[in-house]
Amino acid sequence: MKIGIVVFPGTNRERDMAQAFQVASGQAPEMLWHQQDNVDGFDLIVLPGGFSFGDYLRSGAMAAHSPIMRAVRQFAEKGGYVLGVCNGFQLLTEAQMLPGALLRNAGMRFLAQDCHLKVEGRDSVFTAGWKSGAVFRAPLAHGDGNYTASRDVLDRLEGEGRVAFRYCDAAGRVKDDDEHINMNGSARSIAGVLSENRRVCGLMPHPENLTEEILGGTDGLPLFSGILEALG
Amino acid sequence: MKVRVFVYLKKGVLDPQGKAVEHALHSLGFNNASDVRISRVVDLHIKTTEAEEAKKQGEKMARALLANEVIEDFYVEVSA
Amino acid sequence: MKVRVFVYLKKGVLDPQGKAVEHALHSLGFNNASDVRISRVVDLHIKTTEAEEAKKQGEKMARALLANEVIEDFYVEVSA
Amino acid sequence: MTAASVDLDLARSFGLKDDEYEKVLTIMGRTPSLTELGIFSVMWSEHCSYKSSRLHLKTLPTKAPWVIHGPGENAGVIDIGDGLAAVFKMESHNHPSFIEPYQGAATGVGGILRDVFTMGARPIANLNALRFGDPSHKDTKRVVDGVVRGIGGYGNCMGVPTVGGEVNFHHSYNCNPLVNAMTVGLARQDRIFLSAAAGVGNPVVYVGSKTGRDGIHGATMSSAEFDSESSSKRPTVQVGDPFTEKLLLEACLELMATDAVISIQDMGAAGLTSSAVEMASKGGVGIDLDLDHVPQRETHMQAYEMMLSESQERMLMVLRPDRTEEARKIFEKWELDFAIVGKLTDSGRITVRHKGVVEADIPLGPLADEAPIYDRPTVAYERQPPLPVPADPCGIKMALCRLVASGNGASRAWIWNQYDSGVGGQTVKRPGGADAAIVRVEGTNRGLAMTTDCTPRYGQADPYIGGAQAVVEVWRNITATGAKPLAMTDNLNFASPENPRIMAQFVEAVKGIGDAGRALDFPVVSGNVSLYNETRGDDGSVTAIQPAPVIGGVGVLEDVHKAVGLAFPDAGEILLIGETEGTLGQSLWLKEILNREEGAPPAINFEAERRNGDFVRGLIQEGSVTACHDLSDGGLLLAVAEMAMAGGVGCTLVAPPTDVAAHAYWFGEDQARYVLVTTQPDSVIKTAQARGIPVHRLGRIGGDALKIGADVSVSISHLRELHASFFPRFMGDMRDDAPVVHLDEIS
Ligand SMILES: Nc1ncnc2c1ncn2[C@@H]1O[C@H](COP(=O)(O)OP(=O)(O)O)[C@@H](O)[C@H]1O
Ligand SMILES: [Mg+2]
Repeated sequence: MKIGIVVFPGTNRERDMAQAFQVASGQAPEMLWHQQDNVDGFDLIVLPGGFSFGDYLRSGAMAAHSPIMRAVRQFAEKGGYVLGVCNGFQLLTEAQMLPGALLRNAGMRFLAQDCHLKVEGRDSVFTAGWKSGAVFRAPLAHGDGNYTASRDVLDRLEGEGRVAFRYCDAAGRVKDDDEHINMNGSARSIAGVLSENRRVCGLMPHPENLTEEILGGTDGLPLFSGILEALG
Repeated sequence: MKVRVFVYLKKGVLDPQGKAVEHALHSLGFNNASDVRISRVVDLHIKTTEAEEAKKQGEKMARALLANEVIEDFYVEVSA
Repeated sequence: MKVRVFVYLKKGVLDPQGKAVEHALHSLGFNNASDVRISRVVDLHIKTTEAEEAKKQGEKMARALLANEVIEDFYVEVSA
Repeated sequence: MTAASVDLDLARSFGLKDDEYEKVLTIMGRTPSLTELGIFSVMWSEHCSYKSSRLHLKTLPTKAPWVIHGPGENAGVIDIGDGLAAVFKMESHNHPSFIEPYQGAATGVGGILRDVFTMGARPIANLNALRFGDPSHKDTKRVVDGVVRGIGGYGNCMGVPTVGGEVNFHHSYNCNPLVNAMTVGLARQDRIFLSAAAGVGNPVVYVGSKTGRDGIHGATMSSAEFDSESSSKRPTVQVGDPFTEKLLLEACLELMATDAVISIQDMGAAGLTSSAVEMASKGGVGIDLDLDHVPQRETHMQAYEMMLSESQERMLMVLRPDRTEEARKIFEKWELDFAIVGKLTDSGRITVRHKGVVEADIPLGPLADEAPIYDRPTVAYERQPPLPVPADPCGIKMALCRLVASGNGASRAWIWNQYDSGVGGQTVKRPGGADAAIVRVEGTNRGLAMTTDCTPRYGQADPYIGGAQAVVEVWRNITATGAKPLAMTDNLNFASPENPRIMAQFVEAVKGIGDAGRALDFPVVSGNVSLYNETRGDDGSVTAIQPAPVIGGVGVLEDVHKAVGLAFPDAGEILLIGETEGTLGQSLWLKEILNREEGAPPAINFEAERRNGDFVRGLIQEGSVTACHDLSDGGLLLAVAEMAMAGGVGCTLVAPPTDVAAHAYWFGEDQARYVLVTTQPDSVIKTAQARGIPVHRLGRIGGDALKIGADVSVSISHLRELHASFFPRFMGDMRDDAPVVHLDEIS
């Protein structure tokens, strides 16, 4: 399986992402520079975390116009798999490959602490590593993670089982207006969403940083093992 | 020409910054302030002498990059 | 009254955002754009019918919270 | 800018003393130009010349078999095995952080990162040591907010995890906070880059951001005390651009993987001047600069302005002439400015041209050799006598609750929850997890342990102890994780050296650091001095800060899996290592409970430190310890409470011995002590006794409360609530409807 990780100026979690896939598969993904305009031959394209173009203007806004994004869009239109984490998620919304947008955290501070996520998405390789309804821990590291979309879009996402992950507490309880659970204030506690064909997924937290016991746990590993198993 | 692009959140989109600023203003004793909204202004020069042209260019830039039309609206002002 | 506070970087102060946006505009083909500066606008309501009073309040708020006068300047506009 | 005429008055306004200006005239043999005067004034500023501290810094121990480069380079370099090196240093950005806390702290982080990656190292961790004014002072909240956002804003964007640090509040920092930032980087030992220029004729290359009029005279500002006019110095504030720095980091590392770079130096304080002068002087060559080629952000910049600008995110390099095009391509790929701005010469001079005019022409030898150096007078420092144990006004339980809820004892989670501590994917112990942070060395089984420490209360009472204690606490923090402490960096924050009492503080503190370093084989490999940390009031009175000789340390674990944290596991026996006398002088208990800062601080015994520390590290390495915490601020009971809160599990402690007052036993701050948890208490005690190490059974883990015999019981959840409440409440993040925990409610 061929995995490409896109590096934009300012991307900073590409090594974390590569390490997580390496732990899960024993195989290192390939790094792709943003000026590249072709992603043929890959099975999965990953847009990792960081501050592409400094996150100036809006998070992910400038990266959404990098040459490689045209290729990634075509790749997705042809049914390719795309995962965006944190800045990658912001970028996928800016590129309108996923619905909605990510606003400033409700508390106006950068959030760098662990959250819990409930796995809700159905029929997707990105949630295949967990049982539906499973709860896992993941680190947050963002200033703009407050998911928003129109009511129609939110209803549709929910109706179609396209909310991949939702913020919850350790016991799996979801409470939209509890700042200790839904820390960034996201609409309906949404932490990750799927595209219509379920092959593009964006999420704010960082499962890639919890894939080894020595680093604090392996809660994030099912994301990677699930993808690898599903895509062979 | 000088072009100024105002980019502001659409009506109905929650403005977390505005909310936080309003809260802070109240705690500073400015209790008569309300409806705080925060927007972005991008000022730039466009190499043309035609106001019409400058405005059109500004709008193009806004659509392409400066505004995220999912959540934001914009308008463009031109001056010499 | 409606009060609008413009907050912008003082002349000479580095504007990393403006710099990055200018760069991005160029790579999108807008080569005739230059001198990009990004500023903030705070819109709010002040419960008073006196324009003078509203402006004074707006300036107070800017000084207390909305602008960082070490690196930023501001001005206030009032409308009904 | 109008051409000011150069004379003594102007020299004074540039911060030069009269006799220093005399020296300039002698060296030049004529009246210097404005640009030349600017160059002298910044090179001879306290910040660049270390004129008050140099004599004393020379006495510090700097050598050990594992030291590759000691002080004198951009950062210290030590051997950590496997052909790898740790590169680290600490630096202050105190004055700018009061004027503009966000940008002051952010550019401080940017500066120390450049010091480390200039040497060819990829930064793998940031730490920060912060001192703020009293929480009740009007500026404190503003400064805390801005500094924390600034540190996070820069480090998070760079993708360098912020893994540790320390925070204190004290009124002496009301208008002069301390922001000390430390970066640790990783490099291959055979790929370390230095700043000494070489090769007459070789091109001098400028890379990074463009030059603007930022921070002109920042180096002299950071050496000048604050007064009520400091607001007039405001235009010198620099704005950081972490995005550009990230590009600069990647571009430099990419270039350094080729063999194009002969030498490289970041442009920090005093910008182009100090980088050009230092590279050339160290290499014993001359340097010609042509400012027409310097990338400029603003129009009509003068030579003087370009030479003194402190615009951030810039570097100066000497390249092999045949590799400049290759280098240019790399910087173009990263969309950074790249310009050949001069060449090396054999003139022994720095020559600066602008628009065809020679704006400066100074002999480098005298500029460096005749830099002023002062042996400033000191007075005998009056030490405080030991404090007789004061009466206990409130009992053990109340005191514990008040300490965990106090600004200096509270959880710092509110701060570190704004710092990305996991980016990079190597963080093994995050803030709050252990006495030192642990970061795995990518691609190996090794780990680096790192921490910063200082207890200014001690240094105020006895500067020698202040210096020595900071070192031993850092050494203990590293030891308590199981790592072997290797070397330290220091950041010496003091008030005006022109005051003999302050100078005495400085000299004594340096002695203390030196003695501790020698006793523990813990050399100083880099450091920074920040003087004139004082505030002049409107009435002319001067408030000096409590001296803060902050120490940062790095240690190594050959097997990172052996590292232990401080959280209580679910079960185990708790042991205390070290001697307890019950010293309450200058303790946190005395400050927070009685609001007194009196008496002699705890004595330091290097031999006991070493013996107890080596013993504890050995136990951790052999796997018989499941948690460990060194004792410092707040003493034994606060340490145990921290372990219990971190683990979310209680314990029952045995009653204290009867020959010490209970509050002195629980809250005294005697040094060289550790609390550890073990599943094999009998064998640990036996070995300890055989080696003459003081060891005591302290109690047992279990339950959901911290209990002392049958007398004291406080639930862990209550302690956690108190511990967590200070910062959110102080900083106003708590929701209006959040339950406010009142101390009076404690029954
Ligand atoms: N400014 C800071 N930034 C990041 N972490 C911090 C900061 N201040 C304190 N910490 C972390 O909080 C924990 C407790 O700090 P402190 O009480 O100073 O430790 P110690 O008891 O070892 O002196 C440590 O893990 C430390 O690294
Ligand atoms: Mg400490």
